[in-house]
Amino acid sequence: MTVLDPSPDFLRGDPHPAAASVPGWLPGATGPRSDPAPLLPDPSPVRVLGTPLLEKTDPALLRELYRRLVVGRRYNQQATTLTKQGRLAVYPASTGQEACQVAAALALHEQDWLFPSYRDTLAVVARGVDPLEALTLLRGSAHTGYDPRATRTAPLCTPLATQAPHAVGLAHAARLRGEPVVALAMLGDGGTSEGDFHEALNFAAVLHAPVVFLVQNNGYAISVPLTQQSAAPTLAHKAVGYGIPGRLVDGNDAPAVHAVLTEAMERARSGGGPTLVEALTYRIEAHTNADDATRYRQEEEVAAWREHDPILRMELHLRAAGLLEDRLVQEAADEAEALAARMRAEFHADAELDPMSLFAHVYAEPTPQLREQSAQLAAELAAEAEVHAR
Amino acid sequence: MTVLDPSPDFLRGDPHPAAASVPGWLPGATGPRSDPAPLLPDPSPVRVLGTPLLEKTDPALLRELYRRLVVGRRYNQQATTLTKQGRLAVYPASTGQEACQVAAALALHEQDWLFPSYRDTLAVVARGVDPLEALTLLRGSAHTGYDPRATRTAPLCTPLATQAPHAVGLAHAARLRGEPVVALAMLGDGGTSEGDFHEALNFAAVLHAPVVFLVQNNGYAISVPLTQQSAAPTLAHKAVGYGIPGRLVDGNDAPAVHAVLTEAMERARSGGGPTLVEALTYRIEAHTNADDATRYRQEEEVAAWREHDPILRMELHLRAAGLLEDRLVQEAADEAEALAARMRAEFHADAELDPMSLFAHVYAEPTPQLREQSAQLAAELAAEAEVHAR
Amino acid sequence: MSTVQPSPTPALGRTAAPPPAAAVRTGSMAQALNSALRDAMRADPTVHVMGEDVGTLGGVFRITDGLTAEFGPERCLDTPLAEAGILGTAIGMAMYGLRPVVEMQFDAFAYPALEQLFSHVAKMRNRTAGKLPLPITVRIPYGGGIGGVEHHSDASEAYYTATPGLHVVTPATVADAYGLLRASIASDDPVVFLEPKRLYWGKQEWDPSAPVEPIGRAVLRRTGRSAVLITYGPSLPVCLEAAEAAKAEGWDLAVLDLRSLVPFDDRTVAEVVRSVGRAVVVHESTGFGGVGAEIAARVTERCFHHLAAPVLRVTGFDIPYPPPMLEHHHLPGVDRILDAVARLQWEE
Amino acid sequence: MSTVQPSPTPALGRTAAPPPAAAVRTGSMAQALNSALRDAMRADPTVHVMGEDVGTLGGVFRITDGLTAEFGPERCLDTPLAEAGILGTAIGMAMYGLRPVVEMQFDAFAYPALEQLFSHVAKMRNRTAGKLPLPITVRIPYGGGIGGVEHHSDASEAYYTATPGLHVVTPATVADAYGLLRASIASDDPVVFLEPKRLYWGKQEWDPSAPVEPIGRAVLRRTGRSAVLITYGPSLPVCLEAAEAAKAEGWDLAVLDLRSLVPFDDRTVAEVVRSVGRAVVVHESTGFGGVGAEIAARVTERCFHHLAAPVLRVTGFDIPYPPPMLEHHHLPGVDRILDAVARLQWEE
Ligand SMILES: Cc1ncc(C[n+]2csc(CCOP(=O)(O)OP(=O)(O)O)c2C)c(N)n1
Ligand SMILES: Cc1ncc(C[n+]2csc(CCOP(=O)(O)OP(=O)(O)O)c2C)c(N)n1
Ligand SMILES: [Mg+2]
Ligand SMILES: [Mg+2]
Repeated sequence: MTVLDPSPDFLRGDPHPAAASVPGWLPGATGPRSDPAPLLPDPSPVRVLGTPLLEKTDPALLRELYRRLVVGRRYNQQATTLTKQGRLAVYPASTGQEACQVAAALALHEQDWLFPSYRDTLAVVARGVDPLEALTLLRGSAHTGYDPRATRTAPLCTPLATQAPHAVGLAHAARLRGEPVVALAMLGDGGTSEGDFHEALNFAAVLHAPVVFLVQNNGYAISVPLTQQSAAPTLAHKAVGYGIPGRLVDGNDAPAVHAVLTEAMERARSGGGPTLVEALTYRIEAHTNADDATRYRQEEEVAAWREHDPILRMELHLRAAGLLEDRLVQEAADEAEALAARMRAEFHADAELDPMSLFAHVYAEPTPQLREQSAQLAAELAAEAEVHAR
Repeated sequence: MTVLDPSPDFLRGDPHPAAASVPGWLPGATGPRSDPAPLLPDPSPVRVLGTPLLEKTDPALLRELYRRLVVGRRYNQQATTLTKQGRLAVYPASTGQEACQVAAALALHEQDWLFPSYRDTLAVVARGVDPLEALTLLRGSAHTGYDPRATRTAPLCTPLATQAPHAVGLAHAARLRGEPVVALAMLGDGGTSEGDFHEALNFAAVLHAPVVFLVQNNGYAISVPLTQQSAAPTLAHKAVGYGIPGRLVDGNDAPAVHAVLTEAMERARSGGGPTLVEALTYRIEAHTNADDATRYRQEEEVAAWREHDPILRMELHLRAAGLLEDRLVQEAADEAEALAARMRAEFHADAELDPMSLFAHVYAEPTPQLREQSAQLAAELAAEAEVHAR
Repeated sequence: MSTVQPSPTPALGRTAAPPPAAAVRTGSMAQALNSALRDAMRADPTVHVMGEDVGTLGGVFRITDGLTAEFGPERCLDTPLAEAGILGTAIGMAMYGLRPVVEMQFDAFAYPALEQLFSHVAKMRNRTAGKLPLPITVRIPYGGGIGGVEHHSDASEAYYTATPGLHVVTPATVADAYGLLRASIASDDPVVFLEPKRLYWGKQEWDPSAPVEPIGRAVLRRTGRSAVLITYGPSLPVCLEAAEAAKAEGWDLAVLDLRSLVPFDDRTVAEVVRSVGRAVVVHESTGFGGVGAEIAARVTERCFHHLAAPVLRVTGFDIPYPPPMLEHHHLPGVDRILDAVARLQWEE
Repeated sequence: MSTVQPSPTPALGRTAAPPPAAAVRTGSMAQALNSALRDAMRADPTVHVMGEDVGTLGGVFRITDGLTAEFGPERCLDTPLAEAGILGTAIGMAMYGLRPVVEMQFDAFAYPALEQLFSHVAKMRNRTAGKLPLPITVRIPYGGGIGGVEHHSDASEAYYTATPGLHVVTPATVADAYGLLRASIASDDPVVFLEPKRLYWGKQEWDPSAPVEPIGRAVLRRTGRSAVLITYGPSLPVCLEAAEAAKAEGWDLAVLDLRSLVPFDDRTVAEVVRSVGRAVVVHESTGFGGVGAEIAARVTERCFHHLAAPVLRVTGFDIPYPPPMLEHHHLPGVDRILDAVARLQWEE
C-alpha cells in the first residue's frame, strides 16, 4: 500500500507554500491535488479468521486476544449485572464489540494515547487501567477514576466525537516534540455525524498528525440505524474527503482489527499521517441498561449477529488451527471469574466520598467565591452531623 | 451519469427499515452499501469554453452570461470604490469569481432558493434582488435589505457554513410539500472545514433533500491557502463520504459552471438528491477592502489567474465563435455603467435610519423589558433633539 | 411564485387553542408534554418534531412516544446525530413555513447547536426586519437530580436568557407543561423550552382543557406574608417543601413560580416582593452569572425601598455538575433555603 | 513512558516573570498584546499560538504580527477554519504539556467552539481530580464600536462568566493588556481573555517591566465620593469620560475597573461601594442576564445597608447587535450613564 504524503510544506519550513505547488488549484488545472485511489477503502472488510492470513498471524497474539476477549465478555456481563443491582448508575456495554475493544488496546504501544468514548471502558481496561478505576464514571462516584497522564488514557468521553480533536492535538504536540507517540480515537457510527468528527479528521490530515480514528460501526446510535445516519458507501469512504486513507475491517474479527490498526498506527508513527478505520460490528445489548432495544430492532437481526460473535469465531478458528489449548480456555475463564469477583466485592460496598472534594479541582486554586461556598457546605455538613449525632 | 438513489426507506413509509436491507452492514458483509464510483468527481474540471461543448451551448445563454459578467464586474468595482469613499462599511469583492456568481444565479428557477455567503452579493443581485437592497448589510445601514421570502434569497450569511443546513432544511420542507423547489447553498473553500458543512451534507444525503452545494474554491480563506485548509485530492471528493455525487468545474468558465449546476439542480428537482460542486476560481482582490493580500500571496500568482479571467475568456471564446456582436458589448457596457451610476447616486446620500427600529423586530411583540428600553431610547433621543434645537 | 407563508397562529402572550374536550386527569409531566406535542401536531400540520431518537424510540425520556406511529416519520423525524445540523435544518424548515419542534437529548448536548441558536435562531427575525420569523421550539431536558453521569445534568438556562431574541420558558407543573408547550409551539418566535428532567415522572391532577396563564406571566403558587421564594422549573417543589417546613420556624413564605424567564414578569414579581419585603431567589444551576443574579438585580432595582433585607440567592455551587453520588450536596435543598431565609435580617 | 508534564509556572494570582528590561513606552493595546505573546513565547517554549490567519497575516487585528516570522509556523499556527477543531486540538496539545493560546477571530465566531469550551476546557481539571489541568488561553476580541457588520460586534462575556471552571479576564488599559495576558498564559487554568476591540488602537504610556495587579484584583481608576461606576473592558474609557462630565453636575464619581470577572474581586468592590453608598454598573453588552446582573446582585448582597439607592445598570439594550450606522444608539454613552447617576436618589 502506498500512502500519499499530504503533509503541508509548512511543517517543513516555508510558512505559506506557493499556491503554484498545488497542481489541482491552478488556472488550467487538469487533475486532483493528490491521487485519491490509495485513500479509498477496499469495500470488502479485512478479515483474518477463516482466511489464509490467520496462518501468518503470531499465535501468541491470537492467544492473547482470545484470553482478553473472554475476560472482556465477562467484564461486560458483570458490569451489566451490577447495574441491575443498582451498583452502577449506568453501563453502556460493549458486548459483541469486544474484538474492537481488545484489539484496539493491544495495538497501542505504551507511550501511545487512547481516547475512548463512554462505550469503551473495556478498551480502557484492556489497556491496563484498573477495572474499578475505569468504572467510577458509570458507578457515579467520580467523573474519572484513573490518572489520564499516568495511563496515557483520556477520560471516557460522553459528548459525541468531542474527543477526536483532542486526539489530534495530542498527536500533533507529540510529533512536534519528536516523540513517537500515536493517538487512537475511538468513536461510534453515530459520532461520525457530528461536526467535531469532521473537524478532527481535517485537522489531522492538514497537520499530518500521528492519529488513528477507529469508528466502531455497530449499526445503531441508540435507536437510529445506520441508514438514517449516513448514506455513504461505507463510513471509511469519508477518509478520501480529508486526503487520508480509509480502511474497512470486520470488527468481530479480533486479529483483523488488530492488524488493520497496527498497520495504521505504524504508518502514523513513521510519519505517514492519520488513518480512518471503520470496524463493522454489532451492539448485542441495548444502548445501555436503561434502554429498551426491542422498541427499534428485531430479534432476528440480533440473532444473525450473535452467530457472528467475536468470541465464538475466535474459538472456532483457533481451535481449527490447533491454537486453543484447554489450558488456555481454563486460564481465561479463571481470569474472567476473578475479575468478576473483584468487581462484585468492590462495588458491594458503598463508595466513601468526600463532599468537600467538590471544590478541590475546579481551579488550581479555589477562587474567593469557591472558598466561601466551600465554607458554606462545610457548615451545612457540620449542622447535619450535629442533627445525626443527637 | 447514473445517480445512485441513497434515499432512506423511511421517507417512503416504514420508519426503521430492517437493517438487513443494508448490504454493507451485515455479519458477513463483503461490499459497500452503495457503489462509490459514480459519486467520485472526474478529477479534470468540467470546461465548456475552448471545448467542443461550447458549440452545443445555447447562444442566448452565452450572451446572457456574458452580459451579466460584464455588469457584475462593474458592480464589484463600484462597490469597492464606495468602500474607499467610506460609503460602504466593507465589501468582500467577488472580482474574478463573477462566473460562479452569475452562473449560479442563472441556474436557479424562480421558485428556487439561494443561500449566499457574505461574498455572494453579486449572485444575489444577478438573481434579481435590487442591487442597493442587497448592499445594506455592507453599507452598514441594515442587516438584510431585501425580503428573503419574496426574493427566495436567504440573508447574506457571515458565520461560515451556517447557511448550509438552512438550505437543507428548506429543501427538505419543500420536498415534503411536493413542491419542485431546489436550494442552492454557496460557500467558500474555507467554509468546508466547519462542522456545519459536514452536518449539512450528511443531513442532505440522508434526507435526500433537493439541495446543491456550490463551493467556490478561490484558493484562500482570508490569508490561509488551500494546502493548509484541506489535504483532500479535491474538495469535490468529500461528496463520496456522504454518498452524494461530487463534481469539479472550472469556476472561471461561466457556461461550464452553469451546465454543472443546472444538471445538479435538475437532478435534485427530479428526486435525485443533493450534489456537491467544487468550482475552481480565484479571489483577485484582497479578502475585503480592509485586507492586505500582499502579506500572504505573490503577485505572480495573481497574474496567472488574471490571465484566466472569466470575462476575458468569455470574450475570447465567444468572439471566436462569432457570438459576441459589438452591439452586445455596447449594451453590456451601458448597463454596467447605468448600474454603477445608480449605486453612486444612492450611496452618495446618507442613509435615513430610525433608531427606534432597533426594538421593532426582536420579537413579534416586544417584551415588557423591550418596551421600557424603547421608551428610554425615545427619551434620550428627545433630550438630544432638544439640545440640538437650542 | 410559491413561497409558503407561515400559517396564522395566535401571537405570543395568548395561549393556543385548547385541545379536544378532555376532563381532569392524573398524569406526569412527561405525559403532558407528550399530549401537548400530539395535540399540536393534530391541530396544525406544519408542526414537525425532530431530533435524536424521537421517532421509533419515542425519545430517551419518551416525550415523543407514539408520534411517529400516528404522524409518520416525516412529521416526527429521527435525525442524524448532529445538533447543529438538527437546529440548522429546522431553521431552513421554518423559513419555508413549517413549525419545527426540536428535541435536544440532554442540556449539555445542545451546546453544539449554540452557534445556530445564537447567530441565527435568536437573530433571524431581527436581521430581516421581521420578514423571516422563526417559529421554532427547542425542547431541552435540563437540570440534575436524576442520578445522571457527567454532561447529563447541566443547567444551562443562563446561556439562553442572556441571548436577546429567544423566549425562555420552563414549566414546573404538569398543567403548565402542557399549556406552556402548546403556547411555545404556537408562538411565532423561537422558544427555548426547558423541561426539568427530575419533574418528568411525578404525577399531578390536571385538566388539559383548562387554559393556563400565558407565556410571560409568573404565578404565585403559595401565598405568604414573611418573605417570598422566587423560583422556576425544577426548584418549585423544593421551594414548596421549604415553605411548608418554614412554618415550624414561624415564617409564612410565599412561593412564586416564574414559568417564563424571557419575557420576565416584572409586574407580578415586583408586586409580590413589595408586599412581603423579603425575597430569596432559588434555582439549582450555578449561581455566578446565573438567572438568579438577573432576578435579584431587577427586583432590587424595582423594590429597593420595600426591601427589609437584600434579595438573597440559593443556587447550586459554582462548580461543574458533580458525579451523581454527590449531587445532593450541590443541589439546593430545604435546609439551604431555610438558612437563606434565616439570613433575611428578621431582627431588624 | 514519556508523558510530558507541564512546565512549572507561577500559579494564578501571581503575575508571570517580567519581560526583559524595558522602559516606559507609548503604544496601543494591540501592540501590548503582541508584545505579551512574543515575550511569553520567548520565555516558555511550550507556549503555542494558533487560530485563523494568525500566521503570515498576523491576525485580522495584527495581534500575532511577526510571531510566525520569529517562532516559525509550528509555534504560531494557521489552522484550518473550524473553531471547535481549533479549541479541541488545543485541548489535546495542552494534555501533552503545551500551553496553547488560541485566537478566535471575532466573538461571534467563538460560538462553534462553545461545546469544547463548556464541556471540556472548563471541566477537564475537575473531571480528572486535578490530573489533567488545561492551561489554555482563549483570546477573544469582543464588543462593538468599530463599525463592524452583524456578527462582528457581539459581547458574549455572559456565556463565559456563567461557566464554572473558566477564568474570565478583560483588560481596559494598555498596561493591563500586557500584564493580564502574560498572567493568563502563565495560569495553569483555562482563561477566556476578552480583548475590547474598540480599545485596540488607542495609545497610552506604559512600562512593560512594571508588574500589574494580578488576575482577580479590581483596580480603582478614579477616586470619587458621590458614587462609583463599576465597569470593565471597553466601557472603562466611557466611564472615565462620564466621571469627568459629572463634575459639572456636582457629582464626584469613582471608577472601578474589574479587570477580571472570574475570579471576582468581591473585597475591593464591596469596600468601594460601602465607602460611597451608590453604584452604577456599566457594560456595553446586553443587560438581561448580563454580567452586570451578577455584579449588582452580589454588591447588594454584601453592601445592602450601605446603599442609599439600588445598584443601577447601564448596558446595551436587550437586542441583537445593531447595524453599524445605529450602534451608537445601543452602546452606553456618557449621557446614559449620567442619566443613571441622576436616578441614584440624591434627594433622599
Ligand atoms: C453531543 C452529544 N449528543 C448526544 C448525545 C447522547 N447520546 C449518547 S450515546 C448516543 C448514540 C451514539 O451512537 P454511536 O456514536 O453510534 O455510538 P454507540 O453508542 O453505538 O457506541 C447519543 C445520541 C451525546 N452523548 N453527545
Ligand atoms: C464561524 C466563522 N469563523 C470565522 C469567520 C471569519 N471569516 C470571515 S471570512 C473568512 C474566510 C473564509 O474563507 P472561504 O470560506 O474560503 O471564503 P472566501 O472568503 O474565500 O470567499 C473568515 C475566517 C466567520 N465569518 N465565521
Ligand atoms: Mg453505534
Ligand atoms: Mg476562499
